[in-house]
Amino acid sequence: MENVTRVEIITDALEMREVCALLESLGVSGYSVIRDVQGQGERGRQLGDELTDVFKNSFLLAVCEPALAERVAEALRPILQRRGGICLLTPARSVRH
Amino acid sequence: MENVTRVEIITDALEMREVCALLESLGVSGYSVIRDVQGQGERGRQLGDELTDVFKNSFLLAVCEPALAERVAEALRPILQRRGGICLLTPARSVRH
Amino acid sequence: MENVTRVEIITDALEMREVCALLESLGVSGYSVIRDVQGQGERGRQLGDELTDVFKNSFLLAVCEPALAERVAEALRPILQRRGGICLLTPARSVRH
Amino acid sequence: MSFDLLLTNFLNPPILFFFLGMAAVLAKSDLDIPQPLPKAFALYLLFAIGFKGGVELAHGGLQPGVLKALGAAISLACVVPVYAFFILRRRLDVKNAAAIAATYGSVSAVTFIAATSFLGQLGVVSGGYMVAAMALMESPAIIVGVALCRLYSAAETGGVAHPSLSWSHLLREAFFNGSVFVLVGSLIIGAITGARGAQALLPFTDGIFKGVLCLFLLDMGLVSARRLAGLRKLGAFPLAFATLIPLGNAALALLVAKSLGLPRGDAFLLCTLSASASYIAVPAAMRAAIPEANPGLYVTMALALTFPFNVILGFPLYYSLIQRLWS
Amino acid sequence: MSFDLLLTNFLNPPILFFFLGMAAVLAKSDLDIPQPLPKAFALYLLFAIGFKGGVELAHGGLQPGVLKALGAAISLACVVPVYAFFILRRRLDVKNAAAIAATYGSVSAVTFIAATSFLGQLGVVSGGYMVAAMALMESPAIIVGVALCRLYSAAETGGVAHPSLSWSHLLREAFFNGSVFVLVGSLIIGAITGARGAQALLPFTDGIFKGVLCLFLLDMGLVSARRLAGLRKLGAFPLAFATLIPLGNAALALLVAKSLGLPRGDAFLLCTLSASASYIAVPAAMRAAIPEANPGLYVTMALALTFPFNVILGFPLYYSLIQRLWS
Amino acid sequence: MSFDLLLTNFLNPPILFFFLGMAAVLAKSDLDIPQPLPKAFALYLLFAIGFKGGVELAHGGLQPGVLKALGAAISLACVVPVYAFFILRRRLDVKNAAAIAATYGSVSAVTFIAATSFLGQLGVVSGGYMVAAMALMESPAIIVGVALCRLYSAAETGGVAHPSLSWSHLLREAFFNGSVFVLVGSLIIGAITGARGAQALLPFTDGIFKGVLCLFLLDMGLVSARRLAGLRKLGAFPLAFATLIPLGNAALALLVAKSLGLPRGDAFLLCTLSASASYIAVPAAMRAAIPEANPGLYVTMALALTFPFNVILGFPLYYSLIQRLWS
Ligand SMILES: Nc1ncnc2c1ncn2[C@@H]1O[C@H](COP(=O)(O)O)[C@@H](O)[C@H]1O
Ligand SMILES: Nc1ncnc2c1ncn2[C@@H]1O[C@H](COP(=O)(O)O)[C@@H](O)[C@H]1O
Ligand SMILES: Nc1ncnc2c1ncn2[C@@H]1O[C@H](COP(=O)(O)O)[C@@H](O)[C@H]1O
Ligand code: NA
Ligand code: NA
Ligand code: NA
Repeated sequence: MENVTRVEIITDALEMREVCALLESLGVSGYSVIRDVQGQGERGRQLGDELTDVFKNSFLLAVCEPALAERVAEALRPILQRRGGICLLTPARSVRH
Repeated sequence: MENVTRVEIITDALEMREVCALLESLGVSGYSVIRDVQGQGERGRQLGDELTDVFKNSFLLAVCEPALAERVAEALRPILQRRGGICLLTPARSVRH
Repeated sequence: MENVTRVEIITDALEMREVCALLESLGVSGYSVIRDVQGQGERGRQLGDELTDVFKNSFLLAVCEPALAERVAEALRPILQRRGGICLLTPARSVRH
Repeated sequence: MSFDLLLTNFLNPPILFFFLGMAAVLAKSDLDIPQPLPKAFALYLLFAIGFKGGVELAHGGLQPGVLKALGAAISLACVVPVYAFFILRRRLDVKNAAAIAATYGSVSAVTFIAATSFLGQLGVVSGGYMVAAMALMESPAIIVGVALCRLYSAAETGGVAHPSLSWSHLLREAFFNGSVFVLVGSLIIGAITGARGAQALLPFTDGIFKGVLCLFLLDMGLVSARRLAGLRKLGAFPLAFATLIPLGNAALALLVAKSLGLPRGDAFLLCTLSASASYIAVPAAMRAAIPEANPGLYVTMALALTFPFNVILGFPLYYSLIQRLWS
Repeated sequence: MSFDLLLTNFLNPPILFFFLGMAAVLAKSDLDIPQPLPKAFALYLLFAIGFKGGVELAHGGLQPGVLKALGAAISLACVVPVYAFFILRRRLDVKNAAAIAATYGSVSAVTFIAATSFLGQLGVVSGGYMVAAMALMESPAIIVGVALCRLYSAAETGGVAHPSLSWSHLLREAFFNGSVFVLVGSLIIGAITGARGAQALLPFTDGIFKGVLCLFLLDMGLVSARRLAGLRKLGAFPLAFATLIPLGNAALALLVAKSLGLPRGDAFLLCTLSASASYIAVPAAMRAAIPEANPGLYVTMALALTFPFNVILGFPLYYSLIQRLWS
Repeated sequence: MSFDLLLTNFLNPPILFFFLGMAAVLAKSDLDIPQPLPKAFALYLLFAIGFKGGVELAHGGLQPGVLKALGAAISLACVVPVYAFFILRRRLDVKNAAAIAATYGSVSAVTFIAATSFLGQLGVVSGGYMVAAMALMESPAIIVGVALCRLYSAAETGGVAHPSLSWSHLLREAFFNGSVFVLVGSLIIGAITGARGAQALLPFTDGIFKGVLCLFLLDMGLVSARRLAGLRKLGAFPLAFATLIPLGNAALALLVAKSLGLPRGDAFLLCTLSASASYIAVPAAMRAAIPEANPGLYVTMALALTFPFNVILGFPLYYSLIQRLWS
């Protein structure tokens, strides 16, 4: 098993495409996305009930080596500032194929 | 980056409104919810295939400071006892805007 | 509160039934599943837009005692090899009813 | 029960699709109708049946006969949970007995819709006010069930009562439950709109109705067959209750209908309403009001036993009784 | 405004279902129409209205009158955001002013559809080319709004500009937004197909149209009532703007329509288009192009105020004005 | 291939909506039809086509001609994967060759439905039993493909075989796959119900059919265009195979149809069935039975190449051949 860092990102659903592009540009090789997430935060309630996904969040989990995870977190800061949301780093161990 | 605690709560979907109210009353400032979660536990299988969401779970993630997280976990105990489910605390580091 | 291990599994949606059966056979007493997860990995992009859920992942979270978690991770290896995906172990503390 | 009626029922496409759904689960097919599609079908059916009922109600007016029938419907919905509760108490604790009693006192909208489809096969008419009767039967049993629960569980336990639901919250759960709201709202809108305005909605509310019902019952077949495995764990008493109490409730409703002189179609609908068990409005309310009661018990009984029982055997049985009593 | 028109509007089932949705939220019912069902209704409505508009357009042809009307529509969509911006600038910062200006310059397809349903109640006809007018009015305001934003925010801040959206990306957001794409695509396909080919689609595009509209407006009622609570936080200026600017935009459109000699039905539709505010095409584009603007402001205003205002009071008001001016 | 046929095909709204979907992806529009809506459309289409086929089958009866045609259909479904496998083996490993062979031996229900819509445009009738033919062609190729895989991969590897799927499990995957189940179930229910009972379902199964087909093909356009980018990675051989093998399979089916003396419409449908490749029933079965095969290969070929190829060029081509051979 490998020591890895779980990077969790919750932000505006419409921003996720850009977040994925950012991750890929930083060399993250894999990630998983849950598209429909509701939430509460500084920007108020996100009910996800709008036709355009303006009040909806998405959740992304990327597992990568610890050093890369730090870089990802740093690079996300401007996006989180602009659009809101949160990024979490947690150490974990992983099994891959 | 801040040291925080991830609080994860999985419980009956119909209970989530109450859980959110509880969190807010305790001073949790943000959380995210995934509404449709299936599960298996003591109360049997929750397939989420019912019209009323009686056999469905939801998932909530709240990131907060460690001390608050402990209070949240304690306050949740009666709800979990009545309705089933689980609450997890994990230490993590977070980036916010 | 108990010390536990969070076991997270992301793999092909069509494989989840088998993964659940495996977990139950190993004595895991509870788990939660999020069915619709998109992803990017070695096997390319999984958009979840196909009628048959061939390009879709699911996410499973099982909370169990640390020793059992290790056994689960080991037992999952062949499935992850065949179908792709990832398994993560993270230590946490849990409240149950 | 005449073989003809059984056959008429079996050859009705919605019932056949219900069987198809059950067959899919038994054959271990991976057939699945993911949420929220079944919710969409249910929303549509409640909308259509409510709206059409409202239009007919406006057309027919609130004649004395109608008011009597509505009164009878409410009375049934209040009386059934009471005797059901005392029967159930012989074997079950107060909370579960109360929740199951509420389930059987209330009604199943889908059973009602399937029953109108059965009447349609036979060419028998029924009054639009029966939709109002159904709507009125949804909620009272919830109140009765919770009242019984509170009355008797105070006695049972000394009671480390957890903060219990306020009555105002409970009334909201009972009367403003989402599906009750759509049904009653559509009924009222239909009554306001009237026949002329309803014309433009006909292809939607009538044209595609039976087709959507087929798809919905396909899903019901899947869902109830999935619950069949859980039946064994329930024990003999709940099984017996779930198949016998509909007969009792149907019989009671028949007597009431006969004594009021309701026409055949309406008598049949009242009878199936009384025999049916709620798995939409009641479970949601019970989870909130009596959280200690086991939904694995009251939902499974209603969904995996009483619904198929009524739809497959109940309809021809009840109608054959009506044929005898009414002729 | 004549009482008759108000009543005609209120008794239209889609409007009644809009009220029902609002009532459900106010009564704290748990009624919910989960996504993606509302998206399905919207997809259907855009498809049907676009396709039918295209068929009629092909039938009527692009006569000079039609071209004039289309030109007027585009002009309105370009002019409205400009004056709206300067009104808004008196109280709001550049970014929010620009986003709201774009919102009110663009149009609401659902308001348009509800307006055609209102005309249907009155038995007034309208031209298929008005759908094309609507489609043409969706995007220009987005461009105008962003241009105003860039022009004036360069002046306002010295500007630690974050990497701003390229114009090509912006044009794509404006013109290839999913709902605009379906609407315009269906319009073109309808025009290609023509009346003969459209026949086979009639039960879909016409038959069930009003029913789906009812369900969609039921959801709109839910969604906009949920936002009502947030209105208080917005302050008096946005509230006033959201209910007064539609009147100004409607008046302007009426003048234009009158001067072009548009028939009543078309004048009414142009007027409601101008009065309406976008909450589908614009919000998606604004999130990308002006991320600092607050959607809690521009979406809430359009959805919780301007939409209900137009649909409930605006329709009868605008039409009564037309009745006077056109007679 | 006559230009007229090409045009007739292109002007069919469902095909135009397929193009619209592809255009949306190419124009980088954010248009998206989120699951489970496409699943709902597919469920509806399988339900409607199955039910209507069953009704017609009951009406026409199982005449000797019908039985011959059904036999031919099954034979094609068994023979095609065998020769496809050996062609594919020249460049691909056993597992991928077997999975692709199964894909092309089986059929695409959506292609079939689009083909019936094409016939409708031309005013050519076809027999309801062809739906049964389609249903019978879904599963055999799965069995043949897996059998070939097991036969030849034992030879290829010494084989650290992982626990392979039991045959009983495999048969279940092949015959009780959800979409096959709905199709066959609806066919049987249609046959039981017969013409009289089907009347009440007509507005659902017929009225809105073409409209739903348009929306479904809009989504198919999106989905297949998204896969186009992945085509380049596949290499020349799969590309060539995916566009050439349909021609071979169609030619074979034409010969068979001609020798059996099938009427034009039925010959055309048999031909498109044979030319089509499965992306519903087969992928699900292959993921379970041959997990090492790459769905990025067999699904992408079927979805992004063979489906558009058949629907855009194949239909007019095959039909023009029939016009020559049958006259
Ligand atoms: N403390 C938190 N814990 C979990 N999720 C959060 C937290 N804060 C924000 N979020 C998520 O991020 C979204 C945007 O946050 P904000 O920008 O604070 O409104 C919220 O709607 C939540 O889904
Ligand atoms: N050990 C566990 N790991 C993950 N999820 C669990 C676990 N136990 C329970 N759950 C979730 O909580 C729900 C209710 O649990 P229970 O009350 O044990 O039936 C289950 O349906 C699961 O979704
Ligand atoms: N590093 C990762 N972090 C998060 N999820 C991953 C990662 N790698 C793979 N996955 C998930 O597992 C699925 C299958 O992975 P793969 O077998 O690498 O294609 C992907 O589509 C993702 O959803
Ligand atoms: Na009852
Ligand atoms: Na406007
Ligand atoms: Na084929």
